Amino acid sequence: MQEAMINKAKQLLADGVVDRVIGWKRGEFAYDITPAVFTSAEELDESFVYDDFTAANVSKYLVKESRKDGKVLAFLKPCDTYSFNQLVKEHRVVRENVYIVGIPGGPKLDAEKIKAKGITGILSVKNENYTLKIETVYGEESMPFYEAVLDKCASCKSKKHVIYDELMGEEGDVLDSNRFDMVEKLENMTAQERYDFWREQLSKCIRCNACRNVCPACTCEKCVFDNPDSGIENKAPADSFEENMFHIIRAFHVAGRCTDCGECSRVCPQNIPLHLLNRKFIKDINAFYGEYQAGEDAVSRAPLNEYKQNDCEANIVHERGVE
Amino acid sequence: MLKISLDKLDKLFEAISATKTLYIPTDREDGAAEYRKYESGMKLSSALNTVRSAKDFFFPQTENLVDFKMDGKNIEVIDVREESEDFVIFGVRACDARSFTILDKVFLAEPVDSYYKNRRDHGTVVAMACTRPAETCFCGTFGIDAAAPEGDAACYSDGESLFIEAHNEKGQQFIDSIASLLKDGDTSKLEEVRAKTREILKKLPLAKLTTDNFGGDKLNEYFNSDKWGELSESCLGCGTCTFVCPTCQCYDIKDFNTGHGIKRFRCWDSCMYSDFTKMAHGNPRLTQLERFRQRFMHKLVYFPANNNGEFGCVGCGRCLAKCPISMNIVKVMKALEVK
Amino acid sequence: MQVNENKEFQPLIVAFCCNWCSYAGADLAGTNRLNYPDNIKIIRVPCSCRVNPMFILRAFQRGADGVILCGCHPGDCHYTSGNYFTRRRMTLLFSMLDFLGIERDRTRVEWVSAAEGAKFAATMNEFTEAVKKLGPNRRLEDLRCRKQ
Amino acid sequence: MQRIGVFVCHCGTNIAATVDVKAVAEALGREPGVIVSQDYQYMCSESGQNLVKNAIKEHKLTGVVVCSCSPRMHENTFRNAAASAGLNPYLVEIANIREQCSWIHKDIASATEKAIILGKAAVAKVHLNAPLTAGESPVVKRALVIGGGIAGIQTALDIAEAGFDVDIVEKKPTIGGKMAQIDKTFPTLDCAACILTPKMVEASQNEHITIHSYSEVADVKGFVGNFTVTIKKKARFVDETKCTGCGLCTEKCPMKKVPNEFNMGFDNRSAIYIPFAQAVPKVATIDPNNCMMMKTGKCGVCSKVCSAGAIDYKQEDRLIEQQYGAIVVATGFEPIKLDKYDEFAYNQCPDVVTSLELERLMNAAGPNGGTLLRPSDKTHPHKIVFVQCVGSRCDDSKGKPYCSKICCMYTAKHAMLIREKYPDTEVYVFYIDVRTPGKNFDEFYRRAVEQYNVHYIKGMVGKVTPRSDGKIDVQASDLLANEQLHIDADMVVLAAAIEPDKTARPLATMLTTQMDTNDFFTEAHPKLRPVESATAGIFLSGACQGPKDIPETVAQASAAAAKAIVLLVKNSITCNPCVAHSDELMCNGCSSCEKVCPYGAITYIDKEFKMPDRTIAVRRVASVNPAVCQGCGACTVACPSGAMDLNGFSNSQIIAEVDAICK
Repeated sequence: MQEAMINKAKQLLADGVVDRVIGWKRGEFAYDITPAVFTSAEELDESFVYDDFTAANVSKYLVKESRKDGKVLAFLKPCDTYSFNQLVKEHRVVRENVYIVGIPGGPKLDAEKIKAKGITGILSVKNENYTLKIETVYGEESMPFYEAVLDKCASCKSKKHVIYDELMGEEGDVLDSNRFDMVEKLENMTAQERYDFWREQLSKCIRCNACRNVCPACTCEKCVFDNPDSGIENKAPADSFEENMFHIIRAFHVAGRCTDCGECSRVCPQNIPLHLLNRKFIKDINAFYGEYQAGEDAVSRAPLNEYKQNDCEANIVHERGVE
Repeated sequence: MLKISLDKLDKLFEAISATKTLYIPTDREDGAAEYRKYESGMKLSSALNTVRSAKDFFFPQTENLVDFKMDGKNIEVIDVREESEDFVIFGVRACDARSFTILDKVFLAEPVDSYYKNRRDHGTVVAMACTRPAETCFCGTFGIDAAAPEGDAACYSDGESLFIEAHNEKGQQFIDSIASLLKDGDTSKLEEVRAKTREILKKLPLAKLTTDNFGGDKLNEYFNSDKWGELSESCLGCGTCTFVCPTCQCYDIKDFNTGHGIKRFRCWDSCMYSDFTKMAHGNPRLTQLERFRQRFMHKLVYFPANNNGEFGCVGCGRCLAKCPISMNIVKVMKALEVK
Repeated sequence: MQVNENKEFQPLIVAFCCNWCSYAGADLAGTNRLNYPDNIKIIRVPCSCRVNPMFILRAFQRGADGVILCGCHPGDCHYTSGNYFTRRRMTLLFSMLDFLGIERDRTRVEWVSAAEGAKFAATMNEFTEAVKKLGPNRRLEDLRCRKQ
Repeated sequence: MQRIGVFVCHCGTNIAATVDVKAVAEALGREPGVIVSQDYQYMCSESGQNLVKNAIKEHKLTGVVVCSCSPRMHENTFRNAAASAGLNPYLVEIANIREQCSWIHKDIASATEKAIILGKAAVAKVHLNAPLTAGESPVVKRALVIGGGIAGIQTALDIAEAGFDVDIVEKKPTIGGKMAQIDKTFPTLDCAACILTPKMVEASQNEHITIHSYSEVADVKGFVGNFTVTIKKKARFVDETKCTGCGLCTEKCPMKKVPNEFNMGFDNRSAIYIPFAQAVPKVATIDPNNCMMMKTGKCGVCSKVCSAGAIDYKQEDRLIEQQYGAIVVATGFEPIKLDKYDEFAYNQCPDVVTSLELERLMNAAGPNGGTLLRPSDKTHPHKIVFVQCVGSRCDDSKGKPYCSKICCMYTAKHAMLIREKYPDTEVYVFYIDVRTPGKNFDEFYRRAVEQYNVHYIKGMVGKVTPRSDGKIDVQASDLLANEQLHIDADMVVLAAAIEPDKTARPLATMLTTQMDTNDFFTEAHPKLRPVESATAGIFLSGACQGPKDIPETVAQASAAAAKAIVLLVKNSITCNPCVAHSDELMCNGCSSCEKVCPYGAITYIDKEFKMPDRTIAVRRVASVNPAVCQGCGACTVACPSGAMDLNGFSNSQIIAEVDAICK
């Protein structure tokens, strides 16, 4: 796939269809891949990579990239196309300045999961028939591929590209995913258990803002948490309240807009399952207002920007589930 | 050297915690390690390192500086400083142990930061030698020997026993306090383990990385490098690298209005943030490129320029593992390097 | 939040009331001398849709034990549709607070018209009792704001 | 530095009896920024206002907090006072310590404590108030009257008289409303049609009045001075402009078995019909549910006989859009349905009728040409029982809790008219109370009792049972004599309660006006603003606001007209400056705010900006039209970045209030 993508990019550059290419660049190790912009065939040959570790969603970079002169080629995985579509809907990207090539997605791998197996000193990782052969300074190791898959890929919602100019490989389908299982599990706990669960998780937060800054729905010119005039500006989780507030408000601000790309949890240095907050909103929206997946199209109204006269009342929360 | 059998670690921890608050790295449910206050039954993590560094003990993420109590039109200033309790941080790796030397240069230089000093005076750092360094480790680049860590005291494991030696008076006091549990031991096997560790260190992918081409005199070579644009292009501007870093020391001072007063506190700042060093006149670093450059120039050029050549990095590798887009000081050094 | 060993727990409750219906309903309750507890402190907003979730969190941070939001009945909004948006926003917000283990009875939305002084008073009596039962808000308070 | 003045009102004893006003003034005087804090007997009085004005001048105040009654009561009073003393009126905040404090609490200590907290919240808010200047918005010099009964007609005539164009929208094919169906009026017993129809004609002939009959209001947008209303002109299948009202079509129409609504179904009309002789507009209407041509495509008689060529079977509903400066609601009333009153046998016995049905039975244009006959066998009734308060003053779910107000008088009228015309007919009236407040009303009632010997019996009718011999057994109790009665009546007349027209509720939603629990429109103030709704530019006329008789209705109709005229004579009106505004530097241009704006007040523009990173960028940003924005604040919450804020109720102001309350 990587070869084909490099060739595609070279050709589009050569034909003058695009001026730049946004993709992924090889790092020091097998897994430390950085999103990057390429402008020449040489650069592409030298370091363009697309493999089991190229998980980063590059759609958010297009907010800036699409405002520059010329056209940029973006390789988007199915999940990335949802994010991009949502950005189109919210007028955050200039659609005409982006040439989208849809590429097959994951499942992508999580280096942290390999390390969690006690495998360290990783020199290279090879996927041989869904067994990972890992070369380390301490010798050869192996583990099943699926045990190292990123959480976000393990509960993939769709293999379908919802927006593209060109597609490489075959079009997939929206999947019947298990993505709400964990949300449901939490819903079935008691309030005290849920409280304890989230306190344990959110107390780990170091407010590095990685979740927010990677989120393709968080593209505000100035975030309320950085704005001293907003009344909730907050640089550090100085009290457990602030840990809660940051994540509640952030989830609320992306409610109905979150494309469930899973980047927030992927990048969290403290492994907080932040996507569960977003999924909770998605699940609620589906249950209360009908099935809705942000990013699926670029025209429909976001659930919080519309209403029905017979919407359920807020006390539905009081009436269901476990207290 | 004095030693204690590894299967008696519990007893050791009980003994330390009987007189002082003890912090040890333990494994969290999600597999990551973090320092926690020792309680009976807690197990020492076997992980190479914690997600958050040990700097938190001396320079916590948030810290109250002073309170202002307000009642109507009256304001009363309350000094909230209290003498810190004595505490021991056990199991600090060589990289983090060195980080305190770097932080000391910032906080203990005149004017002395009394909040930091208070904690530093009362804390004893018991380091732990590494035996299984990872690919992200490059402490050797900064002259740190992972098999012989600094700190007030250091521990070494040969697989059976834990050897302990003091590096200074504070370390000696620590050892004296647990002397009844220790006995003299043979270090021949330990030397074998250390030699093996040093072999591994040499084989690490970043073993050849040097600081030869960086230092306080390299301002002109690197400040205007055309590489910064490319390097900072994908930076998200989050604070992960700075917050997991054991040597990042920038902080912001803020006022929190409690409704009945003001709590003036400081909290970690990050040069990656758009409001970093923002002043009344505005912000001196308006672009992510400038802020990104600040971080690496600080560690590789400005810090050595002001601190006798000491670099502001200890090669712990946390930023290599944790950066959401895998941009880090190693990539920067390799890209910038002018030989 | 006030706790006195001799007295029962007196919750602090913030009520956001829309200017056109619920605030007028509260006024009517007053005009008709319908008692409700002094725990309730009303903040006037033009429409229930003006209430940002951050106001509600702010109240909890600062020691409120309950927050109630009152607006015109659905269909009767002075601004046509404001309360419909309120309903969706608050449903989701409350569900999220519940998901985080915050006691669900600390938050409520009620529709009270300008003519429903009696309903206003009854609602406030009832809500105060419900919050009293829960005791002080501990899960969503900011310790720094607690009164010394 | 703020210089805030606090003024605490005693409101006589209304506040001072429960709140220690001196303690409140003292406590608030200690708040940061407060430099003067005073209390006074009646702050709204002239001398109270002078106190405020003088303090503003003397202390150079930058903000004023008045702790008094509800801001809904006197906010404007104090704003005006501030303005006259040179302080921007929007630098005034009210702490409601009467309706929301002194009147609901009994314990002085806790009420005082609460008043202080409410005062502190107002002080905290006023610290952040910004001076606001109201903009102006033009007034469209045209009024809409919804409903063409006597209320709507009178309102329209008065507005037209003042020289403004006015449109009447009437859902029925003719204007006239309920009054057109009434036979005689109380207490003068003059003929309703004789006084109504000239007004109908006057309306139709007035050059300023346009009548949209057989039409409904489909949509209302906009705001005071500038409403855009969509009117649905229902297809009547007759070209109004061509029809001469000759009535030939109604004579020739073969389908003549349609119950005649105007005569309450006591006789029939044709499928193409003119409701009554004096209808305005006098234009035929085809009832498509009964027209052979419409149902089967076979017939077309009316089309053939119409020399004017006015019949158009293909006519469709038509939407017209019109701008108005003011809207008057005159949607009137309906008698309630009596389906739930089995005890009165209304559904079982044709000789049990409602009062409105009796009007038609007695009317010269009615089914029997003015002779009162039993509907069942067309015989002359010798004993008639009237039952009062059917569905009025009910505490159960069947009826209405209120008094329908007009029944006592019209029943006296009916009784009197019957006794006058048919002296051999005995009339009994069962009542709970007889209510006759009104000019010449009690005299009128006494005439019925004394002069016409109507049998008024205080008591309830328990059961009405039709008997096989055609008589109706009325079982009742006489409360004064304390005995059970059985009357074998020939007819029973039920004074059914009246309720607002069913179309009023959806209309209120479109107009964003409030209704009470009975669906009567709520006036802006029950005493001082009885003909205005709380929504600016919407006025109330007639029984849509509450039960009324004809003179009251006409009086209110003229009052509503006067209020509408007051608005229409202005070239522009002052806008509410408490509107939303967007901080362009923070705006993402995401369109969330626009999606939730009910007024379409938000548009987007592409604008060039110097960005924080020194680049120049063209960004899409929201822009609020302050003349269109009504200040609900929906956009402020939809905006994730907080770029959108609301004047007068800003994020920081509300947060300051929250903080002060939770302190």
